Amino acid sequence: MNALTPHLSALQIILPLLAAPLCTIFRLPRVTWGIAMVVGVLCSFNAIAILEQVQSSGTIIYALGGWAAPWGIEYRIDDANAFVLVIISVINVFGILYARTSIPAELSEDRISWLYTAWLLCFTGLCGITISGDVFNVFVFLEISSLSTYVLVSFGTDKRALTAALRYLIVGTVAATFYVIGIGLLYALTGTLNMADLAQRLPEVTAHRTVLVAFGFITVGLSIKMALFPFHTWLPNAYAFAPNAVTAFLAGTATKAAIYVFMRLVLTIFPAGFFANSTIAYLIILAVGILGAFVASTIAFFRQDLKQMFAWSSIGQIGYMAIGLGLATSAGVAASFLHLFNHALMKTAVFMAIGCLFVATGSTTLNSLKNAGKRMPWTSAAILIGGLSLIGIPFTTGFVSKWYLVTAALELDMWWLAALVLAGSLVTAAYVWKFVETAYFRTDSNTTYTRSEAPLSLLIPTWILVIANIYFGINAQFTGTQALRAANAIFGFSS
Amino acid sequence: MIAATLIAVMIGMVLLLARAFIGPTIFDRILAINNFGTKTVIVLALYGFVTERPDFLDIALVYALCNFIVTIAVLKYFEYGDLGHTGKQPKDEIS
Amino acid sequence: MIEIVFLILRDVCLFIGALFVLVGSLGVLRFPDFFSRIHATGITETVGIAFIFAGLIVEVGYSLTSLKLLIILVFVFFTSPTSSHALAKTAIHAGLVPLTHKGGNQPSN
Amino acid sequence: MQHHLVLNLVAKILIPFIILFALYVQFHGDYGPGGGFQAGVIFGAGFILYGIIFGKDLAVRVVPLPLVYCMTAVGVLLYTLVGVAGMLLGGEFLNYSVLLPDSIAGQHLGILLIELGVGITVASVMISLFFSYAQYTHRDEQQSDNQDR
Amino acid sequence: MIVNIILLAFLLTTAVYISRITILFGAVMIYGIYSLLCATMFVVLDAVDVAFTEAAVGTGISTILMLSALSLTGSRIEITHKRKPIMALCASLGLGAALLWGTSDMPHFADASAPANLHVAPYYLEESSEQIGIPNVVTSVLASYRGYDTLGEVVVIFTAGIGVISLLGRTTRRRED
Amino acid sequence: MKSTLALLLFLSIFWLALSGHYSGLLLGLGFASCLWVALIARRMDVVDHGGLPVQKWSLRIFTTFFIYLMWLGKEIVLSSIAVARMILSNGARVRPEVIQLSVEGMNDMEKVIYANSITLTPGTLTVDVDGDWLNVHTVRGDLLEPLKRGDMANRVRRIYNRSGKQL
Amino acid sequence: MTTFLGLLNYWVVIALMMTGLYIVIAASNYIKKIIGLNIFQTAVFIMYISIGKVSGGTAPILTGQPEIYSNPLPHVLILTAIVVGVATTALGLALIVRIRSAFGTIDDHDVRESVNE
Amino acid sequence: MSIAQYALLLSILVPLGATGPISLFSRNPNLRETATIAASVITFTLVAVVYYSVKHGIEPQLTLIEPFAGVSIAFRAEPLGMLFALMASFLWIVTSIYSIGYMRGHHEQNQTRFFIFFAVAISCTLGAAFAANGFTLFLFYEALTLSTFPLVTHKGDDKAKKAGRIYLFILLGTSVGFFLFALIWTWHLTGHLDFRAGGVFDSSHSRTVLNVLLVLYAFGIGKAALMPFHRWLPTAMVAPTPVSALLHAVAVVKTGVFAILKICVYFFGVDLLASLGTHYFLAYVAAFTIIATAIIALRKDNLKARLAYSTIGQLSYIVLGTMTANAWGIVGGGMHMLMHGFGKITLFFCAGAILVATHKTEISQMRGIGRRMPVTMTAFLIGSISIVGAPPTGGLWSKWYLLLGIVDTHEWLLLCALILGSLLSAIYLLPIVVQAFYPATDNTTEVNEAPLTMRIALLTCSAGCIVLFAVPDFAYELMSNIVDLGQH
Ligand code: NA
Ligand code: NA
Repeated sequence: MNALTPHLSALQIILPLLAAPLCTIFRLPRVTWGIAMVVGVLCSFNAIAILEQVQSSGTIIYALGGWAAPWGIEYRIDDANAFVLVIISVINVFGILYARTSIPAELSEDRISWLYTAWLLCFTGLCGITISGDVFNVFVFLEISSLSTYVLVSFGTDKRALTAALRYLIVGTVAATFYVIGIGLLYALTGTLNMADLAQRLPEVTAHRTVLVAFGFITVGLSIKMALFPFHTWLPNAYAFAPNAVTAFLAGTATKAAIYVFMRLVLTIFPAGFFANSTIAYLIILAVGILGAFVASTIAFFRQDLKQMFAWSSIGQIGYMAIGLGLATSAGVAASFLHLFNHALMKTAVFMAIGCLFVATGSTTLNSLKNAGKRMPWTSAAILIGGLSLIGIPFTTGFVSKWYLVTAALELDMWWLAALVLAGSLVTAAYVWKFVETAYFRTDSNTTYTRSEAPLSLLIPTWILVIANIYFGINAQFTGTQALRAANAIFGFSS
Repeated sequence: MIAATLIAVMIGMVLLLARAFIGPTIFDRILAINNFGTKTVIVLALYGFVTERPDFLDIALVYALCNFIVTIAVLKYFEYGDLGHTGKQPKDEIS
Repeated sequence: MIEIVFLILRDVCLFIGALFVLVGSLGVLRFPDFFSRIHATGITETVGIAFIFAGLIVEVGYSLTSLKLLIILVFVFFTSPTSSHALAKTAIHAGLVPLTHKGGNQPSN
Repeated sequence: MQHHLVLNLVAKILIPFIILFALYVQFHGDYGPGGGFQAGVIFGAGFILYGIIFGKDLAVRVVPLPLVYCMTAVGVLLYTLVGVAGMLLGGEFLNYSVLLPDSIAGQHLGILLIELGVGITVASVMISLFFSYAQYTHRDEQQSDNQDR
Repeated sequence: MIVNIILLAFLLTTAVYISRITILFGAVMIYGIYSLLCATMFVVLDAVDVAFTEAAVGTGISTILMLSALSLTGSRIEITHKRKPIMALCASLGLGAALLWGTSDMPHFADASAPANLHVAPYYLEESSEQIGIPNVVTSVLASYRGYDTLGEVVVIFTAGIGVISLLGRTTRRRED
Repeated sequence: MKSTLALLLFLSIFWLALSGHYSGLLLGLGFASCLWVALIARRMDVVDHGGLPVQKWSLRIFTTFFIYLMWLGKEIVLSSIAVARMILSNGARVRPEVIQLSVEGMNDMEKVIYANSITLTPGTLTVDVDGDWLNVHTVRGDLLEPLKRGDMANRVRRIYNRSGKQL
Repeated sequence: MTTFLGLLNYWVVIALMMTGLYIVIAASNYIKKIIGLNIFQTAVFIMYISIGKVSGGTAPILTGQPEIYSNPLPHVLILTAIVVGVATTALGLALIVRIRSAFGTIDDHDVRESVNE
Repeated sequence: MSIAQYALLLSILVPLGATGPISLFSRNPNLRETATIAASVITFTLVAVVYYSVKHGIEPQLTLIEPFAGVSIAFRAEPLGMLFALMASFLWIVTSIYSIGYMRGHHEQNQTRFFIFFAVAISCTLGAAFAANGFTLFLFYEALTLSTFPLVTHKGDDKAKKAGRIYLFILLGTSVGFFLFALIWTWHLTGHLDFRAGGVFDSSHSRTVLNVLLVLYAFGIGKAALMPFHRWLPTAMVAPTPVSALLHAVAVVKTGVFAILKICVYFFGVDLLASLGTHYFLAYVAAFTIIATAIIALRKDNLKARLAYSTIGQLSYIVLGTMTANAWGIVGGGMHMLMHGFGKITLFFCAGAILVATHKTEISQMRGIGRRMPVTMTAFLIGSISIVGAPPTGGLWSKWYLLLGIVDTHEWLLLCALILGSLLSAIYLLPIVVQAFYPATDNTTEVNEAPLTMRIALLTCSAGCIVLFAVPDFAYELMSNIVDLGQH
């Protein structure tokens, strides 16, 4: 174990990267699932070990190929990305655990191995994005995750999964290209691609208009990737038509990694003064976040399909994360990180529960939910708790997020923003309550209900997350501390 | 002289491009494009000499290769509407 | 002395080649129908490229580069008539009728 | 295009040379333009030419599909394992200097191997792309329109 | 320089032509030319490796793939629906304006003293032969200094491969509903 | 087998011509590559059935072939000039024609050489090889005269048929 | 004039990007969208390579003589980007083929109509 | 942990725990209702134990967890909460007894669900009553909203659902939009949310911010139904009568005014409050609410609707008392919470009894009903008097202290509003009774009372009104502990 200690960060990539091709070679569904599961668990422990290592001995710097940055590519893991890494890895494990029963319900035997290959690749990509200390390398791994996401989405049973995947592909590629343009311009000005090096060299060239344009391109590119309103168009259908396990996995991981990168680039690399003092820039992000939170939640209210509804909800929640980011203070970013964690927990749980519903009823529309409260109490309760968490009801993680976000806004005396954030909860409440009414109160007294609860193998991962959702809602010490540390790390590469 | 030849070939490319745009039939376009490819091979060979690094002829060779393969692919596409078609009989009608 | 001869030889080759390439290209633009245009492209792909490459070979003399130029030339000689032929064959098959002096028309796109 | 005598014969002559050219590109990436990726593409293109002219059924007989699928994975594995080897021999992931006692020789070996990995994956992906497209038929026109909106 | 300018003119012409053409097949073919021109452009800009790749990929594989797709989707499709391009026009003008504004401040083309050519790159050119020992610096950067990126690149290709296989391959027998 | 070995030889020459680096490693890799390609070629069945009809090849064929190429080169240049003049005269003298030429008695290789030679020569173009007939398109009738006379066909036949074999 | 020549490459690249993006958004046909995407990406490739060009330089393949070489780093980056591009194209086209199977069309407009979006 | 601490914790947990047996006995109504009543009695006993401790000067407290720095879930039995807890837990017993008769007599659906959520609501109410800080108060406040939602929509028809939506939207909306906002702001200013005698703010805090905060709290606590956030209460009338009793008398609205009282007393402190200025504004809003609702109530023919508007008005008395920002006003407010609880529950029980016995809901139909249901209508009379604030009912005392408080402010308009409001309440309540004892239009004279359990309950409550007239001391004592009466 000691011999591995310096290589933990590399292992996080190596393990899934070795596993993915193995899945192509051993093309038996069970075997591939097993591989994915084992690797998922190992990566989770690995990620936790990385987090511990970061906290005990500071930023991990790992020069790949033995070439020191800026000549080579390095991993640079501090509190911020270690935290995100843990989120992604842990959600991944639950996703795979859930997929074991969920996926065969939607996919034919012979396609399952491809799914797990793509899944592992997606996971690799997300980890790669998160731990990389090189902006171009981020692009490469962003594309690994994106391409595999397109594949994963296309596995959906509905034919609209195909169009969703294609539209995502087109938009996603434009986004990636924007990002590449942005870092290209930065490279033209500084001659480096290493994040730390960029952070050092950029202050010298901020006089160039090019920096601002680069900033714009990176922002737009990553906004698309993280589905920030109004660049969210790809997300609702992609989430709605992907296989349920995939939706759950993506909802908890994909946009999270993108948000992390966004924060890392926008707040770490650009000179401290550049962003915070560019009032307009951060006001735009704030405005976009607020607008997104409201508009997306409103649209969610009018959706008849649960997956669509909660996909739109994700866009709204990303808006909240953008708000925290737009505050550009450590409290604000901490709130974003916290919400990132919390949202991963709750959205994954909700989508898993929706998947349970699909397994039991074959549909995810609101209509199919009638009496679900009686027929499938556990499933409905999971969605309910997730929904309450989205609203920000006390005793759920969502409450903690809102608390931090409002505090961060108040810290800057932006009481109007705080009020808006809380008002946003009401819009959320509206669509969550639409679910509650259908599931619990649209009872048909004439029919008798047969209990048709989803299998335990689906409920267990779902409920672990639900319970975690409540646990971290009650005990926010751990997450709060981590988020604050992460935020501080974002504001500088100091360990 | 090499440079002049280079320019001459490029002027030829302009003419071909015009044909590729005009058409009128698809085959005119294919023809123009195929010939454009050949001219690009010439351009590359000449450019290597202009810049005094003529050792990159591999690229020209790749161009020639791709040009050929693509032309064949296009033709197969036209004849069968399917690149992997095995049948001895071409497709009767072009849809 | 010999160098000047080679230089002249090179330039002449290149000049002829360039001329043929230009004329061939012009032909592609000027000739009335698809099949006659194939003939025009043939000029570029045979004499045009041959003279230009000959000029280049004269320039470098005996070396691997010459050999490579030769390989490309051979490759083009192999593939160019083949593609032209295949193109014509496919065009005929697609219903394109060669314009002959006896009459006949070509369907447009 | 087997009825196509000229094409048929010319292709038969050219294909081995195209493939050899691909391998040349593979192994001369150190000295000139080229490398594993380009080689893989050219190799794939040569094979695709074969598939186009002689049809996919013959092409499948040359390389069975499962093998191609495996090879896509083998390239990635090779690359990664070279990296891991560097790790096991005391360097960082993908550090080739430690592969051999002499660091430059190690670099050479590492580059050779990873380029090979790249070539294998790219070539087999190209081939499997071709096969995938070539074999596809619209067999599922009425595919799952069963979802209620 | 002249070659450079001519090529740029070519590129622009072909690109604009593609945006106007309504015959899909024509678009694919002209894209082949565009790609060829790009590759030539790369040679002119000293990026021989890139040119090599672009030639093989853009002209070769991409075109073949597009033809394959065309053949499977119905050949010679005339594009009938033209969406109102106002949105597109705005987006592309916005992009253009932003970039024009931004690049007007950039180090000039081919400027040897541009930061990009002074900071990391010289190290490769100076140290490569000693540290890696091969003449092609692009290869040494690609395979060694930034070998991790290349690993990612292979994985990308692998991903696309398994994606296409899973979407189109014969192994794909969809469920009968 | 013989043809495979011949192919291997050609491949090796090709490699050496391309490579330019004759270190042990690269030569070894080169030889392995050639061997492997030869094996693939066998597997693809592109060696024996027409690909390289090497049984009939001999040194003499090389010389006859070379002589043929010289002659073909001359023809090509001559007809190029003719076509070029047509182009420069604004295509006024373009009088396209299609005729059929008999290739009876030629083997596949000869047919292909003949057809491609016709196509290589500007002004004439093999449109189709249909059994024992070639459909040839010309841009102007008089360019077909040498073909009608059978000059080229005879020369193509001579590459192989000196030995008197007729397949 | 120096400004003109010094920025011409970038300007043309920008024009190419604009064209590409325009096609991506304006085209209704999926294959054409993909072509537009490719044009857009290729334009970015040229931008990078232009950034790395050094006047009087040659390809960064060491000849042993003292020479000016162009910057190899953008080349490496773009090699990767090209690969990513072709991977995306391949996947996109495969999706298009499947869409044709499922919807009977590869036109975004028709697809939207058929599902009443 | 002391016995009082245990009692405090258990008083919250017992109702919650009772849901287990209740749901277990869903097939056996007798056992189920026995469980309910047993739980309510035990709870009241526990609260009494806590009261005993408080009375002897020991305020039991305990902290459970601390999710954020300075923010914990903690309980403390201080006098104001004690008063509220006593009232709520006692009224639960009565309501449970009443519910048995009502639910059976009215053949309601989903009775088990009703009893379960009722118990949960009581648990939340007690949690709020014993909350030691704003955070805990908020938690139970929200939980109460959610747990009463199924009760409001109990009928399950469209009207009920619409009512439920309005109920949730206003209560959640105000609480999240204003209340939580104000809490976080408070936390941001002070670093904690503990209720402290004399308040947590001091002169270092900006006056403007404090004014804004006060307004946010006042409107954020939507359960206090201060206009314009009162709409939920009348619409929630679709719920079964015991639920209305719960809403109007026991738990929901009382939690609202209780929260306002508590926040004014323990966050702002009386002195600070008096110096803010906004409290006058809020007092006028309350006064306006009193008059406006009284006028609306007059025009309502539906009995429950009239009672609902009456409730809104009466709640505003409490708010008004609080916003006088002096000791008398606050004492009056606290006591009015208790008095109105007893009075209003009597009235609702009566309305329910009338409904069960005669299926009548409109006041115009109730002519002569007193002859058929003399017990019920007598109780109704007592309840009405208590609401008006006349002897011999407890309502007198609370109105009296409110009057004192208002007089202290020298705001004569407020005084007029108080008096006018009482007058109007007499006008809209008493004629019902008078009319009821008129000869009925159909001349039926046979006595046809509601089920026994219902009668027991409403008699108990009306008796309570009178008892409170006789022994208001305990309430006064409790209230006087939290404000310094000496200064006046
Ligand atoms: Na290379
Ligand atoms: Na010809």
